Amino acid sequence: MNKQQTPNTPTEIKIQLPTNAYFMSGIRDFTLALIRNMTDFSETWAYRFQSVVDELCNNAIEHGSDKDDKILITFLTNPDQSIQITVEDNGTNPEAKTAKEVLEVMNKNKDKKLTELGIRGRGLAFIVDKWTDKLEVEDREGGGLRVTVTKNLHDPKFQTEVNNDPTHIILNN
Amino acid sequence: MNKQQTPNTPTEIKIQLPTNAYFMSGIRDFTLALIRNMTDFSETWAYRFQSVVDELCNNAIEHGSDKDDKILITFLTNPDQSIQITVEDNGTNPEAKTAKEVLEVMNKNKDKKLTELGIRGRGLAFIVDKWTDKLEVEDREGGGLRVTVTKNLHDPKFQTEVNNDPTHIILNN
Amino acid sequence: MADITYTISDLISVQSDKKIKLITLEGQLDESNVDAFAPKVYEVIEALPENSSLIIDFEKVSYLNSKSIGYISDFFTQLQAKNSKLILAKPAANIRDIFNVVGLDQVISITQTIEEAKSLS
Amino acid sequence: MADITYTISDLISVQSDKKIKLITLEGQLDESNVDAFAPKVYEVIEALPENSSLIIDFEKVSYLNSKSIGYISDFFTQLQAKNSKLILAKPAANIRDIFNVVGLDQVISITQTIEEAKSLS
Ligand SMILES: Nc1ncnc2c1ncn2[C@@H]1O[C@H](COP(=O)(O)OP(=O)(O)O)[C@@H](O)[C@H]1O
Ligand SMILES: Nc1ncnc2c1ncn2[C@@H]1O[C@H](COP(=O)(O)OP(=O)(O)O)[C@@H](O)[C@H]1O
Repeated sequence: MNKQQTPNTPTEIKIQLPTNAYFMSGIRDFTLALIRNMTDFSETWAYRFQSVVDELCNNAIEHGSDKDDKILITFLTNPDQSIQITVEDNGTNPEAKTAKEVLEVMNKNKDKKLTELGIRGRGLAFIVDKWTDKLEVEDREGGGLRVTVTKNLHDPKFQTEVNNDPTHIILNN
Repeated sequence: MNKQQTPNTPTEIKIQLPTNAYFMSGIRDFTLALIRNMTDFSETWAYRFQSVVDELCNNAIEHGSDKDDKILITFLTNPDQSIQITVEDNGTNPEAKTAKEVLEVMNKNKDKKLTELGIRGRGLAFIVDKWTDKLEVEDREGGGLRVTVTKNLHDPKFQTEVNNDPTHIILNN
Repeated sequence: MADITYTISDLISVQSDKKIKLITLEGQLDESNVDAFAPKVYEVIEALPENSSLIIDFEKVSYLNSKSIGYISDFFTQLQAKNSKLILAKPAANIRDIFNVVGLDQVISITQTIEEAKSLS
Repeated sequence: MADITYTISDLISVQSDKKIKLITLEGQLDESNVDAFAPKVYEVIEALPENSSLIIDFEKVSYLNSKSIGYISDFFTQLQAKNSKLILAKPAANIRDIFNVVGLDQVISITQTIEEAKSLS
């Protein structure tokens, strides 16, 4: 693999971020550029992952962390195959829930109608879960949660909108 | 500090990246968003840091690393004061130079006229050095280089163009 | 921090007794700003008489999160309680995609143009 | 990977004997694509007769790195050797800023419009 070429091996990018929602617009921009540039996912999916990452990070910051903590975001891409995103927090928020509790809340929210929920409770059940093929929530050894989502490129749901983005033409004459 | 507010303490963001120039457009987007959103630096400086980060990372990838390695980028912002960017590589490229050698090359290039240089040799001497107040190159203990640049917000060079960017209006009616 | 700017204006209605407010948004709505923004909309809703309409123009909104969806859904409920309507106009493809995935399109009118939004008012 | 697209066209010159080529760029020039892009420009330069001009339109370029500056400076040298000119047209503020910091503006003509670039040809 040449350092200028499309990566054809799994690649991992890690971002450690202070627990402040202030930085999320930068992370969203990065996510959009990452999906556009390093995967075969369409523009539609680049935007969807932007939402998935934003929701997971906001949860880790707000529900999982105290104010002067850090969260860790890991992007793992398997070219032509899948993207996996992991968000980890340290559970320093005194009210932080366990993995089991989070999954319970999410599953309960899934059954609710849009207007049955208050302002909150839509992130995992209505966005993250619907736009990923696999969603895992685990308790971390040292405390806190690890939320891992995976989306496969060759998923039936996805096939309908494979790369019809005409703006990505390289070196055309 | 509330998790939604402007950070008023030093904040650190770390990004670990595979050694592939392919990812740099995402890092550039992230840098632009970061400077715009978390510092008082003007739009002009947001673009300048984009260049500084891109040049430092490309050096770490191309000159400092082997192909399946990683580099580490650290952004450290001191609100209202300064931004510091550190790029570290592992020196796994067989031809990687020492800190002393890199500084020598840079200083030699500084004295050259634009057209006296070939295609290369402008990154550190003509861009990074000119757009930062402090540039440090150190040998890392385990091998490789650590390049650290600092730019102060209240620098005389900067005063002429403080925040005249009219697009950043928040919640105006 | 994400930036959101908004403009509030009155639209002329064909039925002279019907009040139509238009809120035009520009920017991004996320965790860093949505709690500061929402009260501005609640103020508008509060000041509206019964049988009014509120059109929110999303054309220049490039991002919104799940909490924003929560607020929009609550704006809808509050307007309904006043026999009033909420219409979401001109969302870009990615915003429309978010409206759809959470099922907002099943409950709230979404239009491609302001004219269309007015005609639903 | 950064995307760069380019279009090559001929401009009509007032002096009928003078050839003016225009290369219009759109996108970003960085380490991931500049080595693949530069040969296309060298081809154009090679095919040009003596006393020609090459105008590169940067209006839609949003980023370029130091190696791209290296290539532009080399394009200039190669054109000079052919008694020909290089003119960089319409750079956005951030691109102009890069041209200036490396001193490109001291050596190569930079214009605000294509008309101005033609008049310098
Ligand atoms: N990282 C986390 N740490 C602790 N609790 C979490 C975490 N992520 C989610 N939760 C819990 O799961 C609930 C549902 O999350 P979500 O669907 O994103 O909605 P919201 O964040 O709007 O409440 C949250 O209210 C919170 O109690
Ligand atoms: N991280 C690094 N590791 C090893 N050598 C480096 C590193 N960064 C810079 N160098 C050396 O310093 C030289 C000057 O760098 P620079 O001014 O950026 O120009 P260029 O990268 O175009 O050669 C490089 O050619 C390289 O030999």
